[in-house]
Amino acid sequence: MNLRSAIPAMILSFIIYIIYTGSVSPYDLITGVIVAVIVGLLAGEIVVKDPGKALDPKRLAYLVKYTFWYFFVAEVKAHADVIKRALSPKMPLNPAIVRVPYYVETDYAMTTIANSITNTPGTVVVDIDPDRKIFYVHWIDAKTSDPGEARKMISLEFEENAKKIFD
Amino acid sequence: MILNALLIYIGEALVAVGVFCDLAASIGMIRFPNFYTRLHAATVGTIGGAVVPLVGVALMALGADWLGNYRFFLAGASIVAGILILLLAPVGSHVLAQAAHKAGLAPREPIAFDHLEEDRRRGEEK
Amino acid sequence: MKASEVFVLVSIIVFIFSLAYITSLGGLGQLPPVNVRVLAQRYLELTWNPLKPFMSSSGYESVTAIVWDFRGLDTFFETAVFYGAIIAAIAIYRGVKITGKGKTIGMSPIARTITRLSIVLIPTVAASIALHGHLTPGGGFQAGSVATVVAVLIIMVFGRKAIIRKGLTKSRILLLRSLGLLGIGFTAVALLLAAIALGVNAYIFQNQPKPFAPLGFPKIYDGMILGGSLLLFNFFEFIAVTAGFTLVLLLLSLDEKDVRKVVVEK
Amino acid sequence: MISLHDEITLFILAVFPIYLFAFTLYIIRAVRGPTIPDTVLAIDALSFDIAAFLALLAIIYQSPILIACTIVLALWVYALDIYVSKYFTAEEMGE
Amino acid sequence: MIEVFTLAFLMLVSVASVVAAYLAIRERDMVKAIVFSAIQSAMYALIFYVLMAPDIVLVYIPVSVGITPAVLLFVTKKTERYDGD
Amino acid sequence: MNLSLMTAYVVVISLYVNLGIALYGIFARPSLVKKLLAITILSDTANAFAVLVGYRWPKTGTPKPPVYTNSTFNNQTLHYYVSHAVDPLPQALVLTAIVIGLAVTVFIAFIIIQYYRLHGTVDVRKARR
Repeated sequence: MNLRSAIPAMILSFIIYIIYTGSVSPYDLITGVIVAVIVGLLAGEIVVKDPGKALDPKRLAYLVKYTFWYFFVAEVKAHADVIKRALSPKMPLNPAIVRVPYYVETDYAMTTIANSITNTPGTVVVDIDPDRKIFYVHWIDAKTSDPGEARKMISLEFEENAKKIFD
Repeated sequence: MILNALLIYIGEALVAVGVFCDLAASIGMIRFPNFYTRLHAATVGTIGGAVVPLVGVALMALGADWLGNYRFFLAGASIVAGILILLLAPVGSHVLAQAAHKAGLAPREPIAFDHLEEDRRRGEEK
Repeated sequence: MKASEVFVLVSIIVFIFSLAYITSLGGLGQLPPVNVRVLAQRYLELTWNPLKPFMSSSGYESVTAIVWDFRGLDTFFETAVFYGAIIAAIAIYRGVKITGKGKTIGMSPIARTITRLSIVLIPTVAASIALHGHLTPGGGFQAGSVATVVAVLIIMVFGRKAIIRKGLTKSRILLLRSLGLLGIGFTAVALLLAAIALGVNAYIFQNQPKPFAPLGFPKIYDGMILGGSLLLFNFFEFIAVTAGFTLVLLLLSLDEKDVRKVVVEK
Repeated sequence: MISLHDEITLFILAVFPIYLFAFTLYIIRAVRGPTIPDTVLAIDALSFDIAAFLALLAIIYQSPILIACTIVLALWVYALDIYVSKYFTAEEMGE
Repeated sequence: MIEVFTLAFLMLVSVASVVAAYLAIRERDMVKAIVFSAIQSAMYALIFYVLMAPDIVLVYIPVSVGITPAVLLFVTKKTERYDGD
Repeated sequence: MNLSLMTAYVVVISLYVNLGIALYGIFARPSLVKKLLAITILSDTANAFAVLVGYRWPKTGTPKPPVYTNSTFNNQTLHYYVSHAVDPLPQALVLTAIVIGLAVTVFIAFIIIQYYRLHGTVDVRKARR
């Protein structure tokens, strides 16, 4: 068991435990520490590959900034677009599945990009080719069929942020 | 007291946004023509219609002091539920779409072009 | 529709109508009533009652108190029935080799990454539900069935062989399950053993001190409500239920041709 | 001037019919859904929305401990997605 | 007022559970039937919730929405998908 | 007839209808897996009845789950709790009934798989010959 990689998992587990129980009484703190140590030791190696990266404050700051930007800008725009399409009487649709390449290394960065794409309405990752590093994205309003253009329109900003956070 | 009122008003605004997204998503679910386009409506329903109101409920609960000490449990559990939905829902849509495309479960029309189908055919020819 | 099907349909409809008629004559009474039954009022009164220390249980939650304190023996045998069903299922698969060799296929890399992350999140939530079983809704069964989602996800997303390669073989899960059951049994008789050592009286499945039986599990310590034996029961039941469900799903996910070789040709 | 307590109650009662209408539409899609993925997708969206709705109900009933149910609903419906897609893509479920 | 809306919700949920149960029994495709039975279970869970039984909801949703469909899908995968002729 | 009574009857009637549907599934459908599905619906309906019997609507306020949530204890809070909480006994029984039901379901599932291995079908009409 790698103790260093267990520490970030322990911290995550403890935070989730305290938020879920919603109190900081001695009973919760003691049981929280016990649960966090057990879960961290069991799952640490599976979850965390590089413990130094997970505890880097600069990356966490980027993560917080990205979360705010994502919720207040990207999500709002995408929601407005899809709701307009769903409620307008003519229902303008031009769906297509396009290739969107990505250029990040780690699994977590890739998953962040994919989940960000899927969580914004209007684009859904249908399939992924990890060897050639391509997402196949179902796009509700396909403006282009060129992969480079599509990447610029769909995933460029997510990718830059994911690179800063995880790579 | 003012802080409580502020929290409750913000929470109510978020819940109202969530209700609107929910309604739009359900109408979209009925109106859109095929499975792949309905995926987008379902995304509106999960992010706008579930995560945002859960955060709103957490804020409302923090402001509602007549609920007693267990209101922190309400707030914390709804935040954790929101985080889990935010992580899990996109994966659910992704695996469903992947299975539907791979096994040909749902019709793809109308569709402008389909690069995934092209690449899959090319892979089979090789 | 054939004649037999029509006959079945008609007889079912007659049966349901007669049942509904009996019920409306007073089987269920007026719904919903204003008051609950007297027995239920007794249970509600005694769940948390410092004024009657000899009769009350040690947690806030009435359902957990009934399940593990007032009617603990029933629940113990019920857990034993569940254990028996799993043993019977294993008996069918006797002689089938369960190995972690060979390649796994699994699902897409996105699902893999998120499942890895949820290995931390979900057991934490489940442990919270188990350890607060005497304060908020929850307990051993509930937490165990929540934690099983991790086993299901690993079996489906990474493949069955991955769970074996991580060290959770069939015999180890069965051992964990037996440990949970043993823990429940030990908690049930712990006070009895202590009473024999000290030379006083005690009951089986005793939680709080009773008249003529002065021993009891800790109820409250420094302001923290510990829940006495309820906490221990919930914790061991959590382990037992999780291991039992994991074992069942592991057996169900075996490849059909491996099993067929052993079971049918025998 | 009404108290905050009454205001929250009125607000939740006002959004209640909209939620019921949306749920009805989701259930219609789930029942009609021409293919299996449609049905599963409708259950998915329905359950996540119901999770948010149950949180509101916990406030209006003034029983905060009811909230524990939402997280379970969200978790297991996700598992249903995984089962169905695994069923259609794999030869054996445990691969 | 709360009473009226609670009971309206109960009504919707119980009607939906009847529809889902009927479709689950009539459907020939077992996968569809299992998915419909999952809807029916979710609706029952909501009934339990409104009847103020959070403990039962906590154990019923994993068992009926989660594990029973998993077991039945495993059985369906190993046996036959279609029921009847 | 007041509204709450009417809705309670709607719930009760729908539960009865579900009972009938489940019995039809057990008796009339040929597939063993479908019969197992119907059995689970039947047991769920019976559990729902048990919980429905324990429900109440107090004269003032709304019903509460059977969990004591006050951190202080005196006669007043205890009386409030006893006069508002629903019946915990059916809930405790149903809790164990669900888990036993799952154990039985799993066991029947294993038997169905074994039956298919030996007979090559899960259709009771074909297997009779």
